[in-house]
Amino acid sequence: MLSIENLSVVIRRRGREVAALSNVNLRVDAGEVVGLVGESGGGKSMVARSIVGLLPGGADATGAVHFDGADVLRMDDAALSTHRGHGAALCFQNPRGALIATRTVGRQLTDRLTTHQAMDTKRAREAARELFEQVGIRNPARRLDAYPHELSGGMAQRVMISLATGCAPGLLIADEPTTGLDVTLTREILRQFRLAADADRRGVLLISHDLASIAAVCDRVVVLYAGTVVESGPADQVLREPSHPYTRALLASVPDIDGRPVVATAGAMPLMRTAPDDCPFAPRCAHATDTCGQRRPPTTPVPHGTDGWTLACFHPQRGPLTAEAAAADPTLYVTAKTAAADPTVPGTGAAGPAGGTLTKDRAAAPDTVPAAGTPVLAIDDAHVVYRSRFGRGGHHALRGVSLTVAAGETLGVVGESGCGKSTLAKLMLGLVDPASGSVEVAGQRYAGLRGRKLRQLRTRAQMVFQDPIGSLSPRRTVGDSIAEPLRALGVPAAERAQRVEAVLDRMELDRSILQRQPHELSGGQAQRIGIARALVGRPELIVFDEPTSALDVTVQAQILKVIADVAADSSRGSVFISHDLATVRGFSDRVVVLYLGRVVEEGPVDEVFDNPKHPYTRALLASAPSLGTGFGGPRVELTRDLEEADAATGCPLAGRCPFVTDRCRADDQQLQPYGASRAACWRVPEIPALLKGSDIRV
Amino acid sequence: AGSQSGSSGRSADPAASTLRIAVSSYLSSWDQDFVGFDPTALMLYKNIFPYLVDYGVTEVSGSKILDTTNVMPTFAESFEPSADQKTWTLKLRKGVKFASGNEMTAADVKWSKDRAFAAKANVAGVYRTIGLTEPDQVRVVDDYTVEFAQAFPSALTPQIQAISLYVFDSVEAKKHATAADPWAQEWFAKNAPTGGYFNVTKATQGQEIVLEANKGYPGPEPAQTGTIRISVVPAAANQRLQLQNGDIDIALGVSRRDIADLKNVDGIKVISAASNDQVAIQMSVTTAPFNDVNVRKALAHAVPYEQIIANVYGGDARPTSSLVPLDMPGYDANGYPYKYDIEAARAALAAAGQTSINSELVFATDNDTQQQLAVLVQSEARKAGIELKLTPLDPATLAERRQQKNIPLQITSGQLWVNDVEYMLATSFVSGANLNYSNYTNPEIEQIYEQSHTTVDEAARRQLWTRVQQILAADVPWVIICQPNFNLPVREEVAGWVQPMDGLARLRYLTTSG
Amino acid sequence: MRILRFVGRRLLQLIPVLLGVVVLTFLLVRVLPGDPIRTILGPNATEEDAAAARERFGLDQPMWKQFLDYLGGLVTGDFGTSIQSGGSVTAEVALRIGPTLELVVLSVSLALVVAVVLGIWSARRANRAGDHGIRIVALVGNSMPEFWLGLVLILVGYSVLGWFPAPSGRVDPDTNLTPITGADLVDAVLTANWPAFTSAAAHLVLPVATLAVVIVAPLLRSVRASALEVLHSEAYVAAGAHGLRPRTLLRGYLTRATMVRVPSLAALVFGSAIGSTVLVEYVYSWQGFGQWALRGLLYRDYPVVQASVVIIALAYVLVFLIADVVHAILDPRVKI
Amino acid sequence: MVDLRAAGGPGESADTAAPVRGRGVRDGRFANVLIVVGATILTVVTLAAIFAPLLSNWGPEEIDPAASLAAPGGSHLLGTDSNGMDIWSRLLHAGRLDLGIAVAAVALAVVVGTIVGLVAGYLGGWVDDVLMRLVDIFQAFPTFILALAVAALLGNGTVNLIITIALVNAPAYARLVRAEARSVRELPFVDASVTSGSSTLGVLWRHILPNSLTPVRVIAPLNCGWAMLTLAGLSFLGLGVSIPTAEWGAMISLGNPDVVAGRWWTSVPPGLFLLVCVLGFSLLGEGLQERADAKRR
Ligand SMILES: Nc1ncnc2c1ncn2[C@@H]1O[C@H](COP(=O)(O)OP(=O)(O)OP(=O)(O)O)[C@@H](O)[C@H]1O
Ligand SMILES: Nc1ncnc2c1ncn2[C@@H]1O[C@H](COP(=O)(O)OP(=O)(O)OP(=O)(O)O)[C@@H](O)[C@H]1O
Ligand SMILES: [Mg+2]
Ligand SMILES: [Mg+2]
Repeated sequence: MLSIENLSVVIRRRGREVAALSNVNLRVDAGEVVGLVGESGGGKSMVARSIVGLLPGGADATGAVHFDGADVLRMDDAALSTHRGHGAALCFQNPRGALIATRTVGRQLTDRLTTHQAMDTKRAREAARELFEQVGIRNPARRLDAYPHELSGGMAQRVMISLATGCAPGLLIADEPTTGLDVTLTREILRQFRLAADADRRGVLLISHDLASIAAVCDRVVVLYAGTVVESGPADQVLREPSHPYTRALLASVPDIDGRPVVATAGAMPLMRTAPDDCPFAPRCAHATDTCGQRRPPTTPVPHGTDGWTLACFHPQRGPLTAEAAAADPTLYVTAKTAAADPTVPGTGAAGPAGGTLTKDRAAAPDTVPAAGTPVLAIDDAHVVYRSRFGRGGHHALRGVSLTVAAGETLGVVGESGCGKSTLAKLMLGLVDPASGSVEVAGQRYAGLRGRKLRQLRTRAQMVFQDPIGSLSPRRTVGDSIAEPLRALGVPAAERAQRVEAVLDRMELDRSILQRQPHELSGGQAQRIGIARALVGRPELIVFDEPTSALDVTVQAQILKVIADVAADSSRGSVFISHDLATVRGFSDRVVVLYLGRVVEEGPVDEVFDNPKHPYTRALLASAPSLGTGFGGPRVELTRDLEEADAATGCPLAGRCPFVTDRCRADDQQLQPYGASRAACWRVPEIPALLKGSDIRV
Repeated sequence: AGSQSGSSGRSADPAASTLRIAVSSYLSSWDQDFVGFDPTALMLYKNIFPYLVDYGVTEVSGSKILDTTNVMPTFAESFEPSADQKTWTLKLRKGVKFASGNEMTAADVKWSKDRAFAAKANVAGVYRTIGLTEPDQVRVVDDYTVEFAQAFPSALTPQIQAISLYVFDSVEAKKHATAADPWAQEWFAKNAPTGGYFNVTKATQGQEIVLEANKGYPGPEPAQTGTIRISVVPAAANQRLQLQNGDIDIALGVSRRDIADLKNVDGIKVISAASNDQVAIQMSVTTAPFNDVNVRKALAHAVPYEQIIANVYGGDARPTSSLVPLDMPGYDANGYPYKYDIEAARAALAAAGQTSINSELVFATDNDTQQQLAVLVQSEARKAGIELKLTPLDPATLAERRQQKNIPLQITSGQLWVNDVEYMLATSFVSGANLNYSNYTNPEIEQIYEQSHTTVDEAARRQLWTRVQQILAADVPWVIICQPNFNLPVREEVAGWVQPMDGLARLRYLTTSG
Repeated sequence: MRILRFVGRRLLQLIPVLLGVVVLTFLLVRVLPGDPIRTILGPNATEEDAAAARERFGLDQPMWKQFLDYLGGLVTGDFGTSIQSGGSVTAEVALRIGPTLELVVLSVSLALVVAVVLGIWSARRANRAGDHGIRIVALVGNSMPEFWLGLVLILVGYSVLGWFPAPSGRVDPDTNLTPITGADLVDAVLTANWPAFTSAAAHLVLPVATLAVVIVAPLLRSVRASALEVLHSEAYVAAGAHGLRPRTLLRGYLTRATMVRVPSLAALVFGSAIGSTVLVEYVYSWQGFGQWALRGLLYRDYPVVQASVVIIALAYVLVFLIADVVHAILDPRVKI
Repeated sequence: MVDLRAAGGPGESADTAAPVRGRGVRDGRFANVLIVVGATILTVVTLAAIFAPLLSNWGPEEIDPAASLAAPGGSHLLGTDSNGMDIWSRLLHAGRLDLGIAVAAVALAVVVGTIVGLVAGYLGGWVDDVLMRLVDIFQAFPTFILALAVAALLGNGTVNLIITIALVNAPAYARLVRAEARSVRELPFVDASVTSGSSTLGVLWRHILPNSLTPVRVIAPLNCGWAMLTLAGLSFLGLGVSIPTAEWGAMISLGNPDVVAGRWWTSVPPGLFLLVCVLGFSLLGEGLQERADAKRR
């Protein structure tokens, strides 16, 4: 149905040119789900835009995009307007942003229906209701009159899908449909696409930077790197035994809940100014030879592969990418020479950290003031309420959280979006005051402290933020930002400079970076700066709040490596917050599972991951995407989306839990010890039995 | 490109004709006793209040002017003094009606005078000069006769009564009086009085007033035009445009500069007449540095009189050499021996022991002419070492500062309501006089003033006035700049204009033949 | 219902603001230099006369008593007695506010319509000659002093071309329009007086044009910018990518989303337009609120100044309230 | 090679959904043109004002006794006004006062407004409530009326006019900065600074302030233009700079009636100067605004 042939797109802007796509070939057939993967900037969206003829200004496209025989690039206005939507319909990356805020979602859908399916308004409304129902929106009739802002992220994505399918397209294109959604929701949304292919015989092009998550639903995958197709083939084969070194690096950078080590590849994807005439991955590739730097590898069938499996590499690799193999794979280490050649990321490039496996090695501990085991953080029965400005009440973000972190220990915190993770982080840093309960850092409480004392205590705990660039003041230089905690501590200028340089060295950053402004940094660099700032004042506690979720996969792996180093210091405690269970598993000692502001399970990392007690933990683990074996035990799936569950009294999970009983709805649940860990569920002992008998999977 | 509405509504019959007049502002109030001191209001009062006596008209060098020496009964039948000149008897005509249909009687006169005394403003103030201070002094003799018993005889009585003897419809007024408001102020603030030469038939706040000739006026010289529309046009340029386009017949608020231009415009004529309007700079003799007579003389020599007449007034003003107006009986050309002469100015300043002085020259904010004059004075005075800061003041601040008597120099312009030196002394040169912004006092002048009350003989009065002018020439309380001529641009069809000595147009003489 | 509650709450919030305005004007007026009493007494008045007059207007009372009296009056809608005219200020306000509101509302409406139509037109042709032209013209209009522009328009429209009636009032008096609201067009419609309607409309053209020209630029800029924002928003591109018809896109997607930001700006512009009326009314002999307030200020007519400021402040905050409500209606995201 | 613009594909015909087509690029260019033209106008006017004595052979307040309302030509390049003062010289000299007052007033307003807005926005709570109610009160005063009242109160000195215009404008800045500060306050780098142990003042000064000024930078030039118009309006009503000081608004209002008489030179040139100068500010502001918008998109 769709066949892209030799498509190249060059975007010309004053002062710069970007070769967004170079000789891309791709096809999608009816009833087939094709995954398009690769790092940010790889050109995935550009492919999607080309298909619907929506290239940005200054773009020149060559090649052809054949759709049902016609070339989209050469369509006239009329043809194009029927092609858009009816031929190929795009689901946008940020569903809420892609819905017009001032029109009800129902009308936005009926607009599509009346345009492409020639329905009258009444019929269209009826059809809209059905479509909503199809994509799994509860209470569709009511939702038709909702405005986009009234929808949760998952709901908005469902609406977006219904809008796209409402155009009755031959081809459905989904650009990162699950980015920003919770693991539990991701599976559900992806299933919708599979459904569209199977039931309606539509072609589906699924775009994602995250291979693991889309692996399950794809028939074929295409891997893009710097605007070129580096590998494409049947999904199961490409993912199991990737042949291109980039595909392998990509897969190895992603943490997996089965605990296999993450492998970091230095450098970042280059921004192409012209179509490459060599292998664009060569500078980062350990297998690269002179040929790679001289000629662009042609697209050839994989020698050992099946039909339709092609790659563009002079040095195809073989063998499965199992955990052990990956760890042992020497190809994934990078040389200093090649990293330096990378023009886009000078900081990381020049002093590029050698890639390496991430493991918990508690080696060097430079400053060992408190002995390991001393609690650096103690939170006792803390409640946090965000008061609304006028009305009574407010949002109860944390409800009775207790935990401690000892020096030398790393505590992992996991939970769905909105469960209160960031609030917990702020609580630890004294940025929010608990409504009741207490927070102690290094033996001192924030409560009651004022002025200078409070400021000094604050420097004892530091945080690394989710948004690396946003956490640096846009109008201050990097040097200013790093030195800020020292300035606050009253450290004299000379010593300040010295300590800043020391910490820069530790982050493997070049001195020249000190004079830069945040917007001149790459995400990876900015996050290193963020970590440097947190470290420079030698705090007792460092809190990482989703430090890698805004980063690209391969950069993420590099940062994780840095964090693992930092967390290994026995002099301080670390808290690592993430919605991604796999990442937490990488280097936490203990894990806390948060749900709606409560701790539902807590225990040593391996115990929690391998032998989850609480149904919620179990559900989280079950839905986490995995390229490896994944979660081994019996799976639990939650019955509803988070937004629809209510937690008035009793167990907060009662609304979504498949094992719910009346007692769960009535009684509050306290953490109780079950083996090595503790869980807030009275039915824990019964669950294995419940799981054995029935098929809980929906 | 006149608009059509301009030519409609006119006919050959003068009584049915319509005259359109533009003024700069709407009147502040209809109540002459209590409030309303703006030119528009005063002008309207003259035409809509029944004034029992008023000036006659005389012709001077081709133009008709109000004759302040001839005060004659209008609504009244007669107004005569007793032999000792202390008691004046007013006899009313019978059958004179207000718009309400009520007849004008002695009771109305009494009520109106009681009200004036109660108001303690306006009339009460001027009556003091002729020895009327208590309501009791006004007595009703019978329904058509009223006596005014003055404390002393005064030569000014006819003139003072000419500007004060207006009457309210007391029967109507009492209907609107309340215990809290015994003089029906609220009613009269909003409702025009009736019974004058014209009755107000329509008044749109801020916009337009329509006057209709009072057919029941019993006296001489009834209104010549049936309807007069008075529209409010604040911008002078706008008035000029409308006059040119024939949308108005008379523009009362056109600037001097425009008038000069309008002389040459087709369809428009400029009525011009000499006037006793005086423009002067009053120097506060109690405020430094002008408390020194030499400094006053210095400024008097530093003012470019001729240049002002030429530039500011376009040559349309008369130079004068006395503080007494040119056309006032008793004028003496030796009353002001100062000419523009920078050297003399410097010398005078030196005589005061100074080489340079600083002061402030105050004038009215919205008065272009004064502003222009001030600029010229400033520029020349600087050459003599007198540095003047120009301070335009809005009406309220000006009034306040005048009250506080702390304005060193101020430009004044205006014309005395009574064309007599005694009145001038009373208002301008005796201690505490209201227009005496110079705070000027001179014992001899005080004495002459006292003497003048009882001096009725014309020649003897002349002698007194000559002496007054000698004293003023020596003391120089004012810099007298000039006497600008009166100018009024009208459409060619307009005739009958009578030059008012008090600056308040008498509309009843006007005709239009459009 | 929600809107009503919102309006109610906002009205409550207005009370402290208005009270502040009341107090501030009361004080401001009294610290202004100048004596209102002297302006009405005439030159012959003595100190006793002045004292009597002062007593008449209650100005002899201690300040706090004056304020309480004033406040008491306000509560009953009584603004006191004008010192200049001796009449009830409330009655004068009633007379003056209509014409000015008519002028301002028409100008702002005209400016709004022009801004929305041209702004969207301009945004859709962003960076072409037409777009540039419109923006520059609007800026030039915005850069002109209103009194200057007014005079030029009179010169051209009345004097040279003779298309418009003399700038001396608001309606031809011969049409005998019965004033009801003071807004002549409205009155003409209410009394079915069509000649008056025509005349009032003809009188309105130039002043409305003057004001509109002066205020249209910021509105136009804002409409254009938000239309551009919408045009470039992912949402709009998405709608286009789904092949929706141009008409649907323009009406359902572009226009409404563009309008979202207009109300609050329109309210601001309304405020500056009220200020500009002082000048425009002068030039066009438009005896409205602005002229009245200005005169009150020049003569220190305390009750008039107080009333005019409070009324304009009230109008202003009400307009902002209306803008907020309209905004809330246009933009479902607004929490009210 | 297919140029998509030529193919009309994603280009916008007048009525199709208009996907982007090279807008961002040319957008910036026109913004630059606006900025350059605006800045040039302002530079020229400023230079003319600075070097006014060299460019004119009459003093700005010097009276030519022989030539009141003289037509342009001869010894008076642009003629004289009714006072016999040289229009050209006054025009140039007036620039000093007009620009000076406008810029100084706006600067003062920015400083005051920014301080109030910053404190209110960052501290929040009752401080915010009190300050913002005050701002509300000031804003509820109609700007021009407030200007009139303050001008009447303070009198018409240059400094007083600056204070007047600043006072009228400051509330808008307070509001603007407050809104910005409130959103900046929520950004992560502020938390980062607080956890670094910085004092409140330090956070305000180093982080909130510099990041809250973007809208101010854009509005200020527009506001300068507006300030000049306000000044002219005040002068027109006799509340501005007092005669004989050269000021465009006062010149316009002095010469205004002459236009009707065909003596255009007394009021048209100052009108044009004012217009061009305000336009200069407007263009600059519009350009900056457009740039800021483009950045935001
Ligand atoms: N409007 C544009 N103007 C200029 N360059 C662009 C534009 N859109 C994309 N590019 C460039 O084209 C290249 C490919 O971008 P594209 O958005 O297709 O990447 P992507 O794989 O979708 O990335 P992401 O995962 O971040 O969405 C990038 O290098 C980007 O810088
Ligand atoms: N400043 C605030 N005011 C009011 N409510 C807030 C505020 N900050 C957070 N919340 C609410 O508190 C809850 C917990 O928020 P928090 O940011 O801690 O969640 P999170 O687990 O970090 O989510 P995410 O994964 O999306 O970052 C959410 O429902 C959020 O809407
Ligand atoms: Mg993308
Ligand atoms: Mg968070």
